[in-house]
Amino acid sequence: MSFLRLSPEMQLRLAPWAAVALLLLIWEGTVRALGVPQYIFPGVIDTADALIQFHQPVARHAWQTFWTTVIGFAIGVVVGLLLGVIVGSSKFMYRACYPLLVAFNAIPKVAFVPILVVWFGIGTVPAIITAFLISFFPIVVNVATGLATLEPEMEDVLRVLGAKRRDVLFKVGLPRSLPYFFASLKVAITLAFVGTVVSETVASNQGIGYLMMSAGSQMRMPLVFAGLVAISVMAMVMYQFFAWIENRMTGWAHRR
Amino acid sequence: MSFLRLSPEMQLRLAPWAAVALLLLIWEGTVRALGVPQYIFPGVIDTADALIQFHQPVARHAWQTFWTTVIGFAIGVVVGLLLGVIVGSSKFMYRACYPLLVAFNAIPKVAFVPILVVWFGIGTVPAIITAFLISFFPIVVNVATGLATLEPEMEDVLRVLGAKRRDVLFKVGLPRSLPYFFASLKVAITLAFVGTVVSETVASNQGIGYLMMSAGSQMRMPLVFAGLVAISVMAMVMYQFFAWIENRMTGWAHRR
Amino acid sequence: DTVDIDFQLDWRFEGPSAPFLMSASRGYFEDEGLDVSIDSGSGSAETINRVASGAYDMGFGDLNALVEFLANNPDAPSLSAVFVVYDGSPAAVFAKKSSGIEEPADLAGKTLAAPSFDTGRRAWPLFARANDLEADSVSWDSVDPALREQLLASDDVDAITGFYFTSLLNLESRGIAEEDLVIMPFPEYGVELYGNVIVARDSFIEEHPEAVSGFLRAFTRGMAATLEDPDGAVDYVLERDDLVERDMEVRRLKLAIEGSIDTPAARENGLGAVDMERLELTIGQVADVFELEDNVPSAEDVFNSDFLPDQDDRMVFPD
Amino acid sequence: MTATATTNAAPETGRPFVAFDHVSLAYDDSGNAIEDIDLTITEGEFVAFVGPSGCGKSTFMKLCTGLHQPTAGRITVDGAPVNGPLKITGMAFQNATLLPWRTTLDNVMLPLEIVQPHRSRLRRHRKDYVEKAMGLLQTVGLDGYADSYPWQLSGGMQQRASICRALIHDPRLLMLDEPFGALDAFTREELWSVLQDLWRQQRFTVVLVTHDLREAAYLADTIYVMSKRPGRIIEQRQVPFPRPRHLELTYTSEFSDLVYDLRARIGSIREENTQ
Amino acid sequence: MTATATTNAAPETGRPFVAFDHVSLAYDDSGNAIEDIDLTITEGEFVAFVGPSGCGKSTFMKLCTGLHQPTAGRITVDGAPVNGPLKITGMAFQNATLLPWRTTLDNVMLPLEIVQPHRSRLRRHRKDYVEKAMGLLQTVGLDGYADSYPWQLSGGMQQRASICRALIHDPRLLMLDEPFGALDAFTREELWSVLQDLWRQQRFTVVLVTHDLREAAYLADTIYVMSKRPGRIIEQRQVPFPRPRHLELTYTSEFSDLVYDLRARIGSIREENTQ
Ligand SMILES: Nc1ncnc2c1ncn2[C@@H]1O[C@H](COP(=O)(O)OP(=O)(O)OP(=O)(O)O)[C@@H](O)[C@H]1O
Ligand SMILES: Nc1ncnc2c1ncn2[C@@H]1O[C@H](COP(=O)(O)OP(=O)(O)OP(=O)(O)O)[C@@H](O)[C@H]1O
Ligand SMILES: Cc1ncc(C[n+]2csc(CCO)c2C)c(N)n1
Ligand SMILES: [Mg+2]
Ligand SMILES: [Mg+2]
Repeated sequence: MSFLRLSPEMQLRLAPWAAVALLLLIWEGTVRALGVPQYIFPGVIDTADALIQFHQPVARHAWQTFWTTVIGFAIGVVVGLLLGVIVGSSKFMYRACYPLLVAFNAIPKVAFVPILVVWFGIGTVPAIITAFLISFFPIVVNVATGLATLEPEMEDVLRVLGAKRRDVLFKVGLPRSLPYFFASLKVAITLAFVGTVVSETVASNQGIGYLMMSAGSQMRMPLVFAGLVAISVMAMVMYQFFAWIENRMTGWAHRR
Repeated sequence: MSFLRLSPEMQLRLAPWAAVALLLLIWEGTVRALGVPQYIFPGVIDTADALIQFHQPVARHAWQTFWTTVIGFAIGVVVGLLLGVIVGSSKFMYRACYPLLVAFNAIPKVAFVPILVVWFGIGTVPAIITAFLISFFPIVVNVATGLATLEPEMEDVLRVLGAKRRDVLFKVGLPRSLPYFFASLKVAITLAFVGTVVSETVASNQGIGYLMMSAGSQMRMPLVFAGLVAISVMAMVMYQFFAWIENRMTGWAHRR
Repeated sequence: DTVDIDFQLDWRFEGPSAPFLMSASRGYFEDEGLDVSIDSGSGSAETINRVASGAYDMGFGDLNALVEFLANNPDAPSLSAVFVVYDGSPAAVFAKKSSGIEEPADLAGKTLAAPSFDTGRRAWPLFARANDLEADSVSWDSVDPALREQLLASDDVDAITGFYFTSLLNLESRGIAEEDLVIMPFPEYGVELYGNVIVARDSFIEEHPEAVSGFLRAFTRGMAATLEDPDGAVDYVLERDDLVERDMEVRRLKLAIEGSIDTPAARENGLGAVDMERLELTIGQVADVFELEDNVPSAEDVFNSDFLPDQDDRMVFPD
Repeated sequence: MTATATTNAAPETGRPFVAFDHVSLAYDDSGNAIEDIDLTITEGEFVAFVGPSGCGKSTFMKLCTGLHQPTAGRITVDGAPVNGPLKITGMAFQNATLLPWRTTLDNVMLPLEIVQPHRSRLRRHRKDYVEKAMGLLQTVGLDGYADSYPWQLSGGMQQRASICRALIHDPRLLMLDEPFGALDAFTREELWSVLQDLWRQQRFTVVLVTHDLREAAYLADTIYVMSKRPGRIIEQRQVPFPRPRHLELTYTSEFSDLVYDLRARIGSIREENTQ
Repeated sequence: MTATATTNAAPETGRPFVAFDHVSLAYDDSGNAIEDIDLTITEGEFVAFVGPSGCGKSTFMKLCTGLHQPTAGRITVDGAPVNGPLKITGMAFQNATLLPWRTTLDNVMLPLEIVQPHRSRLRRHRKDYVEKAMGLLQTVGLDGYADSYPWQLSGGMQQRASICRALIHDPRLLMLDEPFGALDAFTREELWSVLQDLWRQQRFTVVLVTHDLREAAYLADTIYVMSKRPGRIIEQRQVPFPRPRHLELTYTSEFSDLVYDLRARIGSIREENTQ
């Protein structure tokens, strides 16, 4: 109740924390109310216990997962942008590539991990590649859509100056698509984490994926959930980082 | 070469087929050139062999996966739209919900399947739920971005008539976001397939996920790849279906 | 000059991987002029693929999967088993006493849960045949390895198959005590399959035969020390993975030793050796139930005993 | 002059409809966009706003319709304070802002999907409404473009469609922000007559922003002149010509005098300001 | 009349710069938007186009700059056939189309990032260019809004910024599509002078679309009158007034006569058409 008495600005600032608090409350509440046993779905307190007790290994594995993800994601962004530009700029490429991209992305990327292991051994490289493979598609889709739906009037502003396709792309196409590019980053970063973790569960000696698998095979669900929480927290950190950049770069589009 | 001599219209029509053919060529070529063994990465011909030999079970399992995916995806679309509207319409909800949504989606959904199996038993229901859980987020993100970046001028057209928020949403907000909504469907449908298949690999006695797991345990990689091809084909079919709807509904945005 | 060996375990760093990790940590491999790097694995069958494909030089994997691989891929780069670790298959059937199941015959008409790649499930026809049961008199639920114990605990299925030392511990952590369970280990119920073995790629064997011998000598030392002091051996597991629970891994290791390593046959012939007759027999059984048609390998194709340490050195079991 | 003024019935008979009470608005910390606006528009009055570019005319329109809230002062429309968008307005925006996913006809019919009582009647009486919309489109010369999309129309055609959209639902308060700016002289004068006729029939209240003093003088009962930013009302001028007015009026010397007078007045204010 | 015409140097000295050779364009199967346009604009000439709304003036502009390709006929600019957008044009579009992610200043400076030689020089000489842009903004009264975003500007302010963007890179061909449509009379007349001065200094070729006959008469050497859709050139009128022209000119009877004449001519064509 006292939350409602705060200034709207303060409310906005506290919003994410309040939401997290609420979620934790609901989580613990449900678990208790339904009497879900710890080895199926541990509550907040059990998970927090595990997190505190194992904070050192969890932090170490999280760090590994974090960097793996960031690298895979970075490659995904670059490739996604490139493919998005290719697919979005030419009707022919749009028709040719889109079905294939959809087909490729409907395949669970876990299926590729064993193949990657053969070529790169277990560990960081397959995880990076998996994170990349899983995360580039949303970026392609939004960049391509942004470019394909660019208003011809805006393009004309540059074309009338004799601008080359590249100029049109960089001065109008991409800036115009920026809000949706950032939107796709939000999806892509979550997928990159999923990719890394999945790869780590199949082929790694470290990382949160390994931790979860290791804890899982010992039936230590609170520790598994501690791993999940670690992923979530890292994803939120990345989100805040992108939100910050987005805020600076696409303020013009969010002008309410 | 003779492809280039076709009319541009014909080229566009043939584009996806040409691309698929090219991909198959590259696939088989690479496998042969590098001498990749069949038990790691079978070539096109091995896969086609398996597909032909086992077309009946593959078709049966594919059908199961298809319907499971479609249902989970449909729920994902509805929930994604709703959440997108909620997140995109209010700055407070945007701030409160977004980090949580990102956090939730960074968690590999496989982790939830065992819990779902405990509650709903083995089979279709966990797969539907997994498909839903994995697929709604891209829709949320794009709908929310569409609504949050709606030009106030467009909104004013309705607000000046005394329109309620709902009217503004249905008459301007959603139509305006439609191209990106369709973009997100392309990502969402691929994820829905991944969700179903992953859930089926964890706990199911049918579906492509089961087939792949079963074939994998017998070291029959061509059959595993036949399963992957089946998923891809289904995803492409769904894509064509959406592309058709999209074409009818968002022609105004793709006017080049 | 040392020889580098990339070694693939069957699974996570758990109690049963203690002898490998101990040999590495204590420098037994170094003493043999080897630089061994040990990676965790994702299944004892997957190990075969990874060694065959060249991602690893040697590994710890399932002998029956090796047979299947050799039969299915006659043209692939070959690999051989060089040392038997699990003389008996760790596969077992678990049921709750409360379900009224007491012996294999009671399983008829029941539902069992196991991953489709589970050794117990794949070798089920052998178990059934040995116990006068129709193989297809049971139905199966295909589930993730970690899920089957849950389904048994919540009575969603009547029984499960799984590795003895894994499923028992998993069931215990779900509050089901050993005495509430009916456990039918495959070796005790007439299934003579071997379990996990050390495998090496043939091209590696050709290039570095002395390295393979060295590896097995060092491993035997490690195994001897492990059998001597299982509690201490688990230290080396904790060294690699500080997340594992000590007590649980000690128990797991002891169960593995008890059930699959320290068997009468192993005590008699020494650790690591294979009985060619039994191997021939089980290859036939595997070919039968796995429906391998052509190219079924001979016992010599599967097991290469050239690198076993001297038998005296392999008589490591404490009294 | 006073004699003719009495035949100009509107301002006298109307009751106060729009009232600005010392209203200011600042968009941001760059200072007031409009300042201390204090005026009353009676019901059925036709007022015109003129003023230099950027003086706050569009801002005034947005305040009037409740799209923005003033930072100081109070606005009442039809007796009630304005807290949010009104439901009785039709507005043609300065840039046409037609919805690109709707055809011209559907754009024109948009208000019918929102405003009561048309909203509830639209389903059943669709044909009548389409007829009405087509009629409006015809008066502005857009029959034949009903099924075109906005981007297939020229600038002036878009503007005309936007005027139709403002009129379709018989609003009680019609806000026109430079509705004829992109039209040639002839089309423009034709639409003057159309607008005057409609107004005389229905007697809604009209607020017209224009840069064309002749337009203001020809159409309005009252002309308000705004100063440069921050926009204030610096002149309020009653237009004495009787209704109905005809295009010949614009060639009379009284008309030219009024226009010239206004022009001079604005010019002199400019001079003062720039000094 | 002929005496004054000789002092109007531009058309006589220039060589053909823009040539339309029986050009038509059909956007779709709804028929030609413009039809059989056949004209020559000489280098340094200032031409104005007038015509009813929707007649194809903007279409003409797009053909001229190479944004569209004609469906019939041939266009040459500066001797070369137009196959795609030209690199020598500055254009102010009918709706300002400023890029919303750029401030006013950055919008104005956009052509410098594209067009040579400015493009290569921009990095090193940024300060000079910013000064130039600020100078232009000042002449149109937008100093003080350099760092504002387009949506913070009024309609007329956006239009003025768009004019600056068309001028910044000293184009050889300046296309202005109703550049002063959203401006009040005074600002508009001020900008007439600014434009005329610039033109007299740099002698670029100007194509101006306008609805204001006075504007056309005051600024142009040649006025083309277009018919209703499908747009054809139905009248070409030389404007005889000597340069520089001053605002007083607009009060002379010759000027009024020309405007009146044009008006009557257009009116009569309309009559014919509607019959
Ligand atoms: N959204 C906004 N944010 C900040 N400032 C604004 C905004 N809209 C308008 N302004 C400023 O308010 C002032 C008045 O703008 P307004 O649009 O009302 O002018 P106007 O009289 O309609 O001009 P014009 O005749 O050119 O359309 C201008 O100085 C403009 O820069
Ligand atoms: N992209 C387009 N697709 C189809 N038709 C178009 C398109 N653009 C313009 N037209 C049509 O071409 C004709 C001429 O349009 P244009 O924009 O050139 O007119 P204009 O003379 O500039 O009119 P205005 O003075 O109203 O701006 C119009 O009938 C219009 O409907
Ligand atoms: C792909 C695959 N995944 C898991 C297992 C199960 N498993 C293998 S070894 C072991 C115990 C480790 O000491 C367990 C639980 C398997 N067989 N194959
Ligand atoms: Mg305005
Ligand atoms: Mg135009």
